Amino acid sequence: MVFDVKTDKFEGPIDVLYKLIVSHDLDLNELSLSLIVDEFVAVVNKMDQFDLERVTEFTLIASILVELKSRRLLPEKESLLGEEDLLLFEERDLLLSRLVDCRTFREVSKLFAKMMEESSSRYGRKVGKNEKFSSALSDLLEDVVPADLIYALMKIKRDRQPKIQHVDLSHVSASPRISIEEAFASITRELNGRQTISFKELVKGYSQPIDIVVFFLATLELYKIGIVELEQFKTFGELKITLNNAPNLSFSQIVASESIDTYDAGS
Amino acid sequence: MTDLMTDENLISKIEAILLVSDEPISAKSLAKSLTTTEDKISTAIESRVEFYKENSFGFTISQIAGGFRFETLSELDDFVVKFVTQDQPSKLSPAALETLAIVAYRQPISRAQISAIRGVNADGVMKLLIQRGYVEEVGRDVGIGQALLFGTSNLFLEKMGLNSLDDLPSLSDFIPDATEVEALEQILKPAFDE
Amino acid sequence: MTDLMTDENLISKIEAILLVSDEPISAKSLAKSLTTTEDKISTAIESRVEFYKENSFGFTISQIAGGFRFETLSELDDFVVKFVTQDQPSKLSPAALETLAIVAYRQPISRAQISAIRGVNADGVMKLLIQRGYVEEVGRDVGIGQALLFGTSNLFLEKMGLNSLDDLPSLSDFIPDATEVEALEQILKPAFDE
Repeated sequence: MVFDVKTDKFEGPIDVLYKLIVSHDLDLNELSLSLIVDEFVAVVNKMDQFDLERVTEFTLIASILVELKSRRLLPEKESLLGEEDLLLFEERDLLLSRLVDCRTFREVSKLFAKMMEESSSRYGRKVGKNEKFSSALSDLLEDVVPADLIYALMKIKRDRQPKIQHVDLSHVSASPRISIEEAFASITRELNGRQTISFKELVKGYSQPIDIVVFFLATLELYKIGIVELEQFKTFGELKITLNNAPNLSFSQIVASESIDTYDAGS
Repeated sequence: MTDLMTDENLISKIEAILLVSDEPISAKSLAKSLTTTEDKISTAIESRVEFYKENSFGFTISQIAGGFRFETLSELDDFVVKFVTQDQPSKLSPAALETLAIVAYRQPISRAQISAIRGVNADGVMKLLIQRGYVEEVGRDVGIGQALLFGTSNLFLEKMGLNSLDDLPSLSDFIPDATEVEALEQILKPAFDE
Repeated sequence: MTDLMTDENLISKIEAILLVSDEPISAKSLAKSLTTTEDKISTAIESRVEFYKENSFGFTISQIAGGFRFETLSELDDFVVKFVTQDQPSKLSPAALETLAIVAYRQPISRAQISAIRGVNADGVMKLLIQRGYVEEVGRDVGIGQALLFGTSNLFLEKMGLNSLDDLPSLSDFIPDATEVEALEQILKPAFDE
């Protein structure tokens, strides 16, 4: 089989695919996918540690091969310019350009290795200033005390810590002041008075995050069933809620007419 | 005569400065220190380098990473090597070199874009390249998410023996030739060719 | 004629060696490396120094601490001082302070290990700390690559008002929480040694 996994450096699935196609004159009709899969399973079994990344790479190549082969085996279609075919064209072009990219940078990297090797034997002067000139420089430790070193270490630790250390669960234990039903009623009431309201205005009287979440879910639900339109002009910008067809409906009417997922916000 | 004197003084000052420098010094920085023009700096160095060569000096002044530095002649490497106390970093893996090549030619580029080209997650390799100092953050994407963008550093140029990024060979020299691309295309679109 | 040729070759080799050596090299050591006699070394250097002088070079080879090294001409001190002090920081940057702290608490340590702890290349700041004499080479790693290892200097102790490294404050003096201390110590252990 063309797939010599042990000697392969395995730099990336696209790379391996490229090698398969080019260096082995891959003929998809001749290629037995089951052999590749067998080999793949054998390699996985031999792994000391289960290497998720490598396994995923194999799976990706195998699936690309399966797709290519199945396309070839399927009977030809009558029309060549169906929407599906155009999609296939596009997909193929993308794959082709990735293969070309991969091959290009692979070649460049060989040159990089050579250039680095060559310039590693160029010896530049790295000696720097002698004592005569270093004494002309200011004393950088003048204001530094040993405690500063500890603070510096603590700063490294802070910087290295993931930003969120533990998930804040306080909002879960807090019980919402209103239910989704009440939020619906509140939104429809507000919108009956005028056509448009901003989300911010809507939740003006509520400070607990859970209440705002309840309002948000209610808003999304109204959007989903087409009662309101939502507009947000930029990320994290103001969310504008506009009534669609001005129905004077209560929540129970809405529930009765449409199937609505209700959220049990209390638990 | 006066001109000659001035030039001689200039080159001797340049020599003194380069001797105490442990990294390449740009013509701009030399010109600023010696209150002259970059052109005069370059001319002075060029003619002195010629003189070193004529008189079989063991070193020269070369241009690398955008600056000038004293360098030993490569013919003398064998004699020099045991006196050099610099760390020789270990060689980069093929994966790291490929990633470095992508960053070099596509900079500024985000981690996600690199991963898309290589087809595998590039985070580990990028971490190594950043630690080595070959790659550094150069800004943030203006789009959604404001991804960090990376580019190559001056140290990269120095390690590659290049004076500037313009000296990188053209990428088009490395693109597979037409017949190869065609062969690829054949395999990818059999269903449509018949 | 042959003699002259040999001498020229000899002095160029000497020049190359002195250019990359960061401490004075004795005539004995040069003679051994270049398989010649100490006399020939001294004669070659003397005549070359004469040549430097005649051609207004900015440097010379002087004898110090029993060895030879390149030095700038003292007439040019003003220019060199101006250059080395320009753009020099007057305070330790946060990056330099972090690096110094890592070296102090985790010595002996290699550049690669420091970079691994900080997540960015540490060569630049290390260069500064070494130049200023706060950090120095203390040996070489026994492992693969034999990386240079660094530690803090006597000057560092002196500037910090410490008698010995044992007087460095212990982490637990500043951080009451034992798990915090442990976490900090964990970070000082680099994730991998290159």
